[in-house]
Amino acid sequence: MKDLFAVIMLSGIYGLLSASFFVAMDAVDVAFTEASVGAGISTLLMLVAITMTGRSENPTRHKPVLALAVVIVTGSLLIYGTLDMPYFGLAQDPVHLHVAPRYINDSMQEVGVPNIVTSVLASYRAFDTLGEVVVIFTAGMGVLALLSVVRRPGDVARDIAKINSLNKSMHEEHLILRIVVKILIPFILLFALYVQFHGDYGPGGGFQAGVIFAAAIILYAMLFGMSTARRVINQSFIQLFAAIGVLLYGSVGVISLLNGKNFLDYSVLSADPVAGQHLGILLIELGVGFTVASVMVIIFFNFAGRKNDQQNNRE
Amino acid sequence: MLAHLPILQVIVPLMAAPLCLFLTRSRLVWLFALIVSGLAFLISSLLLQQVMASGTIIYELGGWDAPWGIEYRIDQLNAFLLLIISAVSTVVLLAAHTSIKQEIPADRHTLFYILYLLSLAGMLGIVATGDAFNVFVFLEITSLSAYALIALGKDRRALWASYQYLIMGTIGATFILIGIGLMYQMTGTLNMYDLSQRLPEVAHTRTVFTAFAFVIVGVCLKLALFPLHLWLPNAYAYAPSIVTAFFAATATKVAVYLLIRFTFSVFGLSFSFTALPLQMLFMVLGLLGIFAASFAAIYQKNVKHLFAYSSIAQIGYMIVGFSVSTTAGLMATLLHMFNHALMKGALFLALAAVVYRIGSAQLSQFNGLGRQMPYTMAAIVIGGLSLIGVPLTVGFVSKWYLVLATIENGWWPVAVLILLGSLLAIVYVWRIVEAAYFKPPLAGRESIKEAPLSLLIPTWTLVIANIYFGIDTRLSVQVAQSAAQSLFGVSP
Amino acid sequence: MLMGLYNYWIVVVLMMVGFYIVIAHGNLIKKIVGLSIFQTSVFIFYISMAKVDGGTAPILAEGISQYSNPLPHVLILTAIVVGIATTALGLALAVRIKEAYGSIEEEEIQKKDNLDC
Amino acid sequence: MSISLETMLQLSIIMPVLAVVGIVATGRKPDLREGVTISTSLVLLYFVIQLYQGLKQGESISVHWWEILPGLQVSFNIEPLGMIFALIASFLWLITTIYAIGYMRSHEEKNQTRFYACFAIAIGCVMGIAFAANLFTLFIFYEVLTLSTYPLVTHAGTKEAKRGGRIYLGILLSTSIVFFLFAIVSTWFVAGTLDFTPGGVFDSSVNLTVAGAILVLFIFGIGKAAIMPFHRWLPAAMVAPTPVSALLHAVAVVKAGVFTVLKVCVLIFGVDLLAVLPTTQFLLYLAGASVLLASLVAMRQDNLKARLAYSTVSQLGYVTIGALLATSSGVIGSSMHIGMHAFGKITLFFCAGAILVAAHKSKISEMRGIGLQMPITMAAFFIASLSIIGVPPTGGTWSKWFLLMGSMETEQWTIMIILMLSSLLNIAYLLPIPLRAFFSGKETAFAGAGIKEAPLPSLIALCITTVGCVILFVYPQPLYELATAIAATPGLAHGE
Amino acid sequence: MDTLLNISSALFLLIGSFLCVSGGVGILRFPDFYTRMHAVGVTETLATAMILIGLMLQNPDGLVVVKLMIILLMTLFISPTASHALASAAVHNNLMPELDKKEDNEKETSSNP
Repeated sequence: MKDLFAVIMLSGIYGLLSASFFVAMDAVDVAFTEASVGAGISTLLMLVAITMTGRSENPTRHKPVLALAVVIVTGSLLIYGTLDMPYFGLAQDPVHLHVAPRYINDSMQEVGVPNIVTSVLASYRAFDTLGEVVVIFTAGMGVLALLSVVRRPGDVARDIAKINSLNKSMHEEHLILRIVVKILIPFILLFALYVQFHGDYGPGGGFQAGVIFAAAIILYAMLFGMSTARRVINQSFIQLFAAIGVLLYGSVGVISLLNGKNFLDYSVLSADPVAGQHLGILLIELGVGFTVASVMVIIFFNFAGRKNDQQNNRE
Repeated sequence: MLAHLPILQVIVPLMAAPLCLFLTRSRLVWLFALIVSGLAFLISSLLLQQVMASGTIIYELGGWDAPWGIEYRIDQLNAFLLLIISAVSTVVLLAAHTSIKQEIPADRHTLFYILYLLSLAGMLGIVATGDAFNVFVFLEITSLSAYALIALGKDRRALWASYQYLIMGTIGATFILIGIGLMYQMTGTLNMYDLSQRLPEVAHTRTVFTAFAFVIVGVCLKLALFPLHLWLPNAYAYAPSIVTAFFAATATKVAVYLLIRFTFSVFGLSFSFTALPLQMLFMVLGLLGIFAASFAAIYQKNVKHLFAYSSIAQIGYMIVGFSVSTTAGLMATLLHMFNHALMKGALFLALAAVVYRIGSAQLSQFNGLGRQMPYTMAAIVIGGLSLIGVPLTVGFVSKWYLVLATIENGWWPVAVLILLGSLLAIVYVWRIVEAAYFKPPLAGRESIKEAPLSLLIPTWTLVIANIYFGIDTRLSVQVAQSAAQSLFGVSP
Repeated sequence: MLMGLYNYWIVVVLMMVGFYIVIAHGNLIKKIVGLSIFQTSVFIFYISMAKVDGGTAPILAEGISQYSNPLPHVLILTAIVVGIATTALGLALAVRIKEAYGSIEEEEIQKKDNLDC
Repeated sequence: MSISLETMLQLSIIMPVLAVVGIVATGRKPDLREGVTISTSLVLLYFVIQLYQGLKQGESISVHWWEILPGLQVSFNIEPLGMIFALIASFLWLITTIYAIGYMRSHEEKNQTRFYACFAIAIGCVMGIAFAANLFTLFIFYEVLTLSTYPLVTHAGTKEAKRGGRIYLGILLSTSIVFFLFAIVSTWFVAGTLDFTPGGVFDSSVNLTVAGAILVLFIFGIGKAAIMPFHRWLPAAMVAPTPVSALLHAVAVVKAGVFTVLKVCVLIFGVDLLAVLPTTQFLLYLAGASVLLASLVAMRQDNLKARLAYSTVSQLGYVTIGALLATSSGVIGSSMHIGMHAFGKITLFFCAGAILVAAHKSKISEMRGIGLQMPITMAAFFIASLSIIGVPPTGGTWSKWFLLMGSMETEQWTIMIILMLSSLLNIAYLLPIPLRAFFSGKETAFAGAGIKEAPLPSLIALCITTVGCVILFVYPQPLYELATAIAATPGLAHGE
Repeated sequence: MDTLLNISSALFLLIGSFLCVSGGVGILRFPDFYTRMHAVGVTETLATAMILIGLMLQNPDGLVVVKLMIILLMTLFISPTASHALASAAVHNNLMPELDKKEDNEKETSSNP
């Protein structure tokens, strides 16, 4: 597979297949995320990356025997490990007997959210999700640190000039796409909000919503050009928005701290503990949604911005 | 507020990172980061006092009890590590403002501080948490911010070093994830304490054996133990000096902590040392690490490379101490973690001062620095002496306990090898001393003057700490002793 | 016996494929693709651990008694996000390396490095 | 004054180090700086004499500073062996400072402040070693001594100075880390304590092979005692200016090494355990070999300072032999030899320095007939070499006497032969220099033209130490009493 | 009543799956890019529509039908645009369809014997 474009397309398909595999294994939330993140965003980012780093891969001359050996050794150790594993799908595996039953049986009384995954994600192991939001935030900051282009004062003027010239040429070329996208984007945003607030009852939640929201913006940026997109979504605001998401999540925890309970204990948020859990989950899902959406947008804008910068330097 | 110290320890730097985005000028961000790090240091010292007074502190997050929710379990070992990390980070931050002016473009300064605080929060999170999966999440936070920080280096090779570190680090983290998954599959729980209760029943199964192997290999990759250390020298050499100073003194220590936590607290002493021939394996790898890395350090042209290789050698010492697997051996490792953090912190900060003035860390540029930058070179000499293990320095204390532990265990040939290892340290430290004090300054270098005070003060605080804790070892020895005994289940 | 562990062997094969790509191939982008395959296979391992025969998705609904285990799903949600974060950072690095070295092949970068130092 | 002896003991260690601050502060004005050094050395000498009086009245003075590691304190106490070493060191520090003033001024040496500062630190460490109550404290000051003398050895800052310094530090640090530290840790592990206890610290049940191995580690570990395989640092340190080599040979470094060997043998092993250890015999022959070989090499050296260096290596062998003979007279002989050799060798070095400053000659072959121009120096040289050889009018005789008695008591005939033979060799490489200087033929008359005597302060120092050699013969009682006091410790019940 | 619904939904599902299969075979068998894209186009629009209608008929009441209706509407919007984008991208990268080549070389052979 010398052509990287094909490799990336296949990895996208692989992501989608694994998403469908997750659906078959009753992991609907994970399937949703894998589809939107694994198949969607990662393929998109890789495509943007190869536009800058070239599509072809020169052939490897030597046959890496050592690598094969290491892989076979690790593989055989893993196979050796699987021999004593509990069989697939049996109800009385230790996994289902120890911690899980409480989640399944009591989460309705304690947290009051039908989707157990969201209740575990947002309440029982809320700290993990905080860690995860921070991981996303770190990735955003990392990409910013690596790829952000110095915004010289003249840029804004150059953007406006570009919009008029670019608009005409882009217009006829992507006429149909632009029209359809103009119709579609509101629905995508609406769907993102639906996913955001539907997390309690069905598959969904902050991550998926954030990614879909970002997908809408990225679609707009791709079709209407980076300069218009940058004027619509102001870069520094998006960075603050990412920070606000993390801070929102953290402040929910701090509030419960101030009210005497442990960190991230929502029962304190309102009179009745279960209602408190609802409110808490809603707020942190919102925080997660903010951060994920803005970080995905930051990452895409920086990648694409870097490409424009390279072109300007070349002109 | 005192009851919430364990979580505040991690949350304060974690929440501070996004807040930095709201501040505009980089000096303001620096002050803010410094205050936050100082606060973290204050919290960790309070925590240490609490732990030494009242034993292990347990803190349930979200109010859910242990195996269901995530809990923080702080005992002497954690508190000791928390103290080291936050102390070193505060001192390194002191020097950050002036040093990054030279090495990082101006518009990236705020991002530097954000990533720095995130990696600090990540490390504190790894050390404080009592939940296996939480370790993986915070490990990722630290590693991601580490990749980005290293890539901020001026030299283009920093990018390549950071990329290699990313690949090796992600493989390591995924190995740990596989290990945790296998453990979860056999026991059904993710909480470390709960795991240690439930693992013995299934300890004989092959899956738990594989889980143990994967976790150990994953941690050793993060630890840069001898065969898996290839990413460390380049990553430390080409990263900005402040980043190297911070990571050299803390990152590897956190990985050693993980190794100790998994082998002693999670898998239990009996399982860890019978399942794999861990004792022999680590002893051999440790010694190999000491000699190979020290030899490599002798032939380095770049001083940062030199000290990076010497870090790998020092990690070899810790692993040999660990392989002795007696209370004394573990105490020697914990002590060496503390001492090595001080040593390397001081040395790399002094290097940051040199790079600030000369712009490069090549040994050939060091000629005649003895007279031009007397205080910086004095700091490097004292740091080097404590690396060798001369009395009245902190290195001597850990060398003393290391040799004592190996002799007590009857491994006197290992003790001899350890001492021979520190001979090699003399050679590569003296290469620097001779270059600095005996060779005349290079042609265009006459006008070099001493490093600015803002770099000298942090360097010298660590140097004085190097000497002070070499003399008054009550704090480090006492805490290390009680931590080692509590891990061995011996009532202190 | 065979059918019980069939799932995990597939996961192991996928893992090793991803691992091989990361080690053997020199192209930086291909390494990242290999890394993401390696991580996705770990996710499949966790999820296949959580499945219970006859159980449905862990969303409480009346009339359904048997649910799959929700905990691995939560872990994998986090792991996916971590995977994408690493991929994004890896790609950013690859782009910067292309700008700095002019190529994203390991041998060429290594050659240019040896020239430098 | 009412200062208690304990504070005096502490002050004697801290004071030289404080003097460093004074020296550095007055770095600009040489006279003031020299004044500070001399005054501190005078006060130090006064303290040491007071402590000596205290010891004579039988008071036991000991001080604990603080506990570095659980079970290991930094503590000091006064005992006879330490007292000898402290007396010599403090007295000779005064003399060497006087000499250095003359030498440094006339030789216009640069960065003299660093010289005096490091010198003061070295003396502080020597005091620390002398009064150390346990092996741990001794090891600390032993290492600091090595490090503080390194800038002195590489004073000139030239390429040879660097190479000399590299050998100097390489050997001293590596032997001390690999062998000495290893020995200390194993003693701490086997015996459980590191305190110097008369009669030895090992209980009788210790198995001999381990104790023997530890003894070998100690002897090799103490690189400063310049035993044969690890002696090369001494000639390599000749690159330093003469007052430094005087310090190295007679006052501090070498004496510290030999003093440690003696202290370890007497107070860690205890003489009776020493006698029965399997490795003592082998080490005795090793010391004997180093005595003989060093003297042979000394004969061939044309450079005066190199010759004196090798002679020091052989003289140190004497003390080690005395220690390892494991009899009371052996111990007395070696402890007295420390004193005798100190005075003799320092005078020789002063003369070498004076010749270098006045006549700018360092080769022995060029020194024919120099006695006519520099009568006092060469006379001093003659008396001092007599003391080294061990001829009656000088103090050296006593120590040789007791060493011979010791070797006879333990029927170590080979050692006795070695001692006699090496005295002969001493004569061979020392006496020709003064003789040729005074009674050489006429052909050297023109060579000495224009050479006048060495500068006055050097001359004064020279004469004092020469007189010292003679006094030690006439009135050796204080040294002898201290030496017997060491020997009288219970371990040596069967001695005389 | 529900048997009729079952039969019709089964019927629709069968047709939808048949179209999918034919689309799949089409991709493998067709010679060049554009014809393959046509095969994909078929499955994209028609097959999914059929399957969705079949699903709707499974349980005609309730929220599910509305959701399926929205999905149907979306696919009808998105898939033609997608195939259009694909085609225009192919043309943009000057990948000429197979057909014209055959006529051209006949013209060439006839114009210059």
